[in-house]
Amino acid sequence: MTETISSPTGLPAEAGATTPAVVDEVLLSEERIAVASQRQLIWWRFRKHRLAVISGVIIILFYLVAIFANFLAYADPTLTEAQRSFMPPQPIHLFDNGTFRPHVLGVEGARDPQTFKRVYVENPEDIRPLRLFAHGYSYKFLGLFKTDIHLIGVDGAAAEESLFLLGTDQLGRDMFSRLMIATRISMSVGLVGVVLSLVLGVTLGGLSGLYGGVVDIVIQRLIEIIRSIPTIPLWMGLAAALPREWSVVQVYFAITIIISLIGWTDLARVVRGRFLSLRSEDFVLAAELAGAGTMRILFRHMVPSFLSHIIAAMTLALPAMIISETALSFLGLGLRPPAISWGVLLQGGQNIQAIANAPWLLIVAIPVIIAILAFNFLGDGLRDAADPYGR
Amino acid sequence: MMNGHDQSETILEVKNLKKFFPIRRGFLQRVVGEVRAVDDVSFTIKRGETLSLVGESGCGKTTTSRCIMRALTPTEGDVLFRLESGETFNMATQPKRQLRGLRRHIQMIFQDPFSSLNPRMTLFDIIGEPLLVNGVKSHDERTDRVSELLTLVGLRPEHMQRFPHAFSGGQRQRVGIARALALNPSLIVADEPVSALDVSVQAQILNLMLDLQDQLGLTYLFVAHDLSVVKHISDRVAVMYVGKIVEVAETKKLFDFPKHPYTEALLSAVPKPDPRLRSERIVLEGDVADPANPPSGCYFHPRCPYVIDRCKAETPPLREVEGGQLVACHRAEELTLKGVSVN
Amino acid sequence: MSNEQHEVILSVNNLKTYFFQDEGTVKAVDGASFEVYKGRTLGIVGESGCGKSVTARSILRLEEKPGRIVDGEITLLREDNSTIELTALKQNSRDLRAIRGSDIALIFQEPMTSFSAHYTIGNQIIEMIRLHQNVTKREAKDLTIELLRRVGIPKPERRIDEYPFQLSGGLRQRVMIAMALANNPRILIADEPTTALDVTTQAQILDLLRQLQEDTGMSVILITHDMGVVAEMCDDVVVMYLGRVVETGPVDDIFHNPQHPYTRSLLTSIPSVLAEPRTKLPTLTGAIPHPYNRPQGCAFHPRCSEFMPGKCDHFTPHLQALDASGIQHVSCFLHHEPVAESAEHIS
Amino acid sequence: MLAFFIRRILLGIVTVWAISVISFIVIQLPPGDFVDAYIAQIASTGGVVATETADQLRSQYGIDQPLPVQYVKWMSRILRGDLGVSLEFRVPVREVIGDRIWLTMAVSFGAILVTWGLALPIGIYSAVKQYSIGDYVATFIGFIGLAIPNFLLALILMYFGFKWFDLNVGGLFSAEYRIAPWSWAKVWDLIKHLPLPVLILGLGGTAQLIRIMRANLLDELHKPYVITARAKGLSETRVIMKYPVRAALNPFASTMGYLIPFVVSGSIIVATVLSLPTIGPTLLRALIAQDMFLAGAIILLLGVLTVIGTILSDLLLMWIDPRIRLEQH
Repeated sequence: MTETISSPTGLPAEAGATTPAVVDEVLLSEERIAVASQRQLIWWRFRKHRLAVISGVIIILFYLVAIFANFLAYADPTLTEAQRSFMPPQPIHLFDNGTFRPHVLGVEGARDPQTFKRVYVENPEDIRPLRLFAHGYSYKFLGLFKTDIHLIGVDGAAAEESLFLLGTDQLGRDMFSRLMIATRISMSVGLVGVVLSLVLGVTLGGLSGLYGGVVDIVIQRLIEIIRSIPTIPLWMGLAAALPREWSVVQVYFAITIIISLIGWTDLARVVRGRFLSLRSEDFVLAAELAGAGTMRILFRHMVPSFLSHIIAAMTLALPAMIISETALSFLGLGLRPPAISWGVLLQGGQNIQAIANAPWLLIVAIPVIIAILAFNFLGDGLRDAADPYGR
Repeated sequence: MMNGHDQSETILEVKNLKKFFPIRRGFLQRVVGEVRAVDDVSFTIKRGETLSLVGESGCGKTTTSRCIMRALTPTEGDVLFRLESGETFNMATQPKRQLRGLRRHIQMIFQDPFSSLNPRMTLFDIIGEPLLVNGVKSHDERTDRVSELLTLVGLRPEHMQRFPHAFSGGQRQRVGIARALALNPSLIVADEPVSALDVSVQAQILNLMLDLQDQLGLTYLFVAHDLSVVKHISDRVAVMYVGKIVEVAETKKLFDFPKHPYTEALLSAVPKPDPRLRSERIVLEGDVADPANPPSGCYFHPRCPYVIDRCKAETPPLREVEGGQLVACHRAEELTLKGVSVN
Repeated sequence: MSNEQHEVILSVNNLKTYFFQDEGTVKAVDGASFEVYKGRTLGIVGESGCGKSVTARSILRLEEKPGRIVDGEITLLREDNSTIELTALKQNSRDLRAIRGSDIALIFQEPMTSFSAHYTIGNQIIEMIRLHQNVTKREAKDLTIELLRRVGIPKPERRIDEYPFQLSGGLRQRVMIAMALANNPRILIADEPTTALDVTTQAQILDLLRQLQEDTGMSVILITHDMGVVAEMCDDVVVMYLGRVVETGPVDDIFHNPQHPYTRSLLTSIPSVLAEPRTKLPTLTGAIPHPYNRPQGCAFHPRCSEFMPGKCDHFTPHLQALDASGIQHVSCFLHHEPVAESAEHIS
Repeated sequence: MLAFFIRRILLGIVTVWAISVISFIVIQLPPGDFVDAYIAQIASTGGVVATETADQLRSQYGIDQPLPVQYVKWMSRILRGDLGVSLEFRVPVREVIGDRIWLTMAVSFGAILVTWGLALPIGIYSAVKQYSIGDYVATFIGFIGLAIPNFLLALILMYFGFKWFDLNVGGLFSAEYRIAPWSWAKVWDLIKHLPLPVLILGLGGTAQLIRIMRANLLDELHKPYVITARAKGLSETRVIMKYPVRAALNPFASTMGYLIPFVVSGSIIVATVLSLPTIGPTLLRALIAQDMFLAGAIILLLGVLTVIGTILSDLLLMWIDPRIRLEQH
């Protein structure tokens, strides 16, 4: 029953002259655009979104850090040393007597006789030059071969004893090195979680949109129910119920699954919505009437039309996953030491005393915020670019 | 005006076609009624002619066409389609699997030139798709056929690598026509093919359709609300009102000497593009009846200026009156109605 | 159009409304001029993108960002015979608001979206009345019921409390008209008032408009793409193409003595119920260019059957009187020679 | 309307049921049963539980029976108001929760008010003055608000509060009222302490809602009915406030249903950071101590309250929208 009469252009008269769709049409005469595929159009449109492009670069950097975490870390992140408890971040000196020679100064610790707090004093005589590709603790590079080369180190001394770029925590572990390793875990938790929720979301959303009827109603109600449940207490309960004796890897995957159990609903809604709107598109009916089979209609016509939307929705879902992991671990219910994640690191700064004594423990918050912001901007940019034909 | 084809051969016969949509209400989504979108429609189309299905929004003309294409499954009735070989199939009851083989003979042209072309495919892919899925696997063969089709509809074959966004509404509609022609169908269902186009482009598409019909011996079922467009393309016209056909006649007869009061009102309501022809019009009272809750008797009786008591009680059947016109009106013989002839 | 015969109530002179976008400027209306006479219906006709709707909105200064009136005058003759220049007023200023809905009222194509779904039709009409007339709520309500009755709404005292989505398309457009008439406007701008309606409903609405005009003596600006509606309804016609007026004149001259090739092809290439069945129409080649890609010189020249190379593609024609009577105006080099100053339009 | 109502209530009941099952799973998941945990608990404080007592406890709580039976028993006790006994505190759960549930509701409700109070005007401003400096500032702050998880915000504010004002941010009562019985003075003390946690909690949702409001309103601002309103001669403020804002409010209000779970969830973490005497820290403590009866009861309680809140807001929404109110779907 689509017998509505539309204006000759399908647009509300000339008001449509200002919509992007028409602007696209403007460039019709250009051959380059005429033969541009959808991917190219999306890329051209995305490129205009400056903030999203910058965010994309930032996120690539984050993932590079995650991949090369051990190379970037210069100290063994699990090495404890009571003598170095709560060291403040250490400045890098670039010049030594006027010549460019980046170095740090040796630090000597002592206990304040009145407050009993440990205080650290730089020794200006004890110059420790920085160098690139130094030897340090050994690790497996990309899990492939053993090496002990790290991006930076100190000439003539162990990095563990000399470098404290972001200070140390209560147990004297180097925060910079820990942050590098934590980035690997936190960024990958999000990714794995999103992939899991994608599988759930696309399957259920797809079923819902494709079949409709009872299947659709049941899945829709399920989504509604999950969305009206306060998620964090449930996660907390499920996470707390994980057996204590589980290994880091087991807990890691369990947490990822718990997080993705909640996150799939948004993706399912996006997928279902796209399916429903595509199902009523004339070009889908045209393909059916031409004799195309269900699989061809699905994969040649429908999936390409919402792939870009799904990528955008995934990008927007990632930060929520990262926040969830961070929050759970922060509360002591998610990843547990010896695992290192942003949330685990932040746990050190959970109470006011810790923050008052060692405010640098909160530095971890900065990469968390930057990553979440970048994902949001990137997701926004992708979403805007996802439909290059405008609507 | 049968375009030189055998006048007697029927290509499509629609018999007592019904399509009701259930109305669901309440918590349990119980069926509380039905919209009688198509309510006992019968007509035939002869090979090589153009039959137009005309009516106002909601009259069921689009639903009828979708049932013929079997994009919707009819509630009741038959859609008998006859191949050139003489074999006859019932589209309404054909199992889905056999439907695929049959559909190449009936193709469709859509109203919206924007949503009917997949924006993510090139013209080659769009027009070549029916070929590909019907067994033309050779890329070269498809290239040849697509360029032939593009030339046929007045587009340049060298544009086949372009995407739909590079074309204007009229050009896109040509692409849609090319796609419909790809499999050499014998019947084309055109659902409001020009109503989304600018008025100056409409004539281009209508002319193209007339040319193609002559060239390829096509049969058209042309669904439209615009009587001027209908007059230009049709051999015969069927007028629908609230799910029923009220009149079928040859175009000239229908426009000059309508036999049904609704046809008369419809013709009278069309603004004539000549200020010297301003005249008193028949203006119908009220709104089109609700197909979920149609009036008794003749569905048109509450708005009909010639209503008599019988119309309120008795549903008039579609019957033949003098000159071969089919009319569903009790008073068809006694009324002299006004058409739109210039003279 | 002879100025002696009819009193000009609104004159639009060289109106230019441009849309400034990142990608460039769309000259939606690019120098439109015409006059509206007291008690007569002016039809503005053209295809999509010709700028007719933007013109209508510009008169009430309802152009929206990124659109802006960059040039031209819109002069309104007020009830006390004073004139007011609308382009000189600030958008949404008090003076302008006093004119909107009171001197000039507007109705739109889509009566569904032209009403807010969140308020009853009564609420929306009463608001209009009380904005311009000093009446109590009670009086406004009575006036509203009266208005609804006048436009042929059955049981107006009940309908007044209904929401727009409860009415059929035809009734909604009647309510829209009732609202426009609430303050007895002297000019009614109807922007494609029947395009979204079925043909029998269209006939009802056109009849209603004509009858109301007879009763009130208001002027009507009827914007449409349908030459049939123009022929049935209008006294004077303005034909627009790509933001410019190509021809103006009384309706009979436009239909029976069209001078601009575009007007002629509009009349011959458009399907008509009066034609012989299954006859081919002469067609206009090509499609309307986007205002962005406006062709140089006369914007119509790439589609024109009487294109004169070196003239039409180099100089911009201006609207000029066809003959000494000054009744019909046309903008075409078939009727007047290019003047040197028009060369400056080429950049 | 009625069908909507019934469907909504039924959906709420199913949701509560789902929550109860998950809560029960949470109670059941840790290895060993409640009695084992109880014995371990007693043993850790030097006590001994006789085998008979243990068996008696087991049969009293039906632990020896299959899980579905246990679930039914647990539910039927809860329906009678018996939430069980906290292992850690060895008092009925009901007593442990006590005032905390009301304080949780007060904080959450306050947070929702803050969210609305900020998001609505800022969203409207941002949309009406699209691409103005104010819009950019609001959008930027909105993004920051979105990016900082509220527990981080609490941490950061706590740090600055400490550093600049030497202020110990946290708690809902001054020391002298912490364990005092309820009095007007105590209420006033509470009101004085509420703004900061409420603000922190509210800001996260605000950023999201500003974006929703802005987007909705931008959609509405160019609809024909807005031009109709302008063409009437209405002033710009009235045009916008009466028409598009009213229309944009609907989708905006419907987000409230999801705002409640969001706020309740967030409040748990924020309350832990700020050590508020609400239910959050209790839940956390119970979970860490594997005091599962207490944890399960709290999760169930929070779930039920949320569902009730969501139903109420949905019903309000239905009643506001004339299209839903008048059509008998």
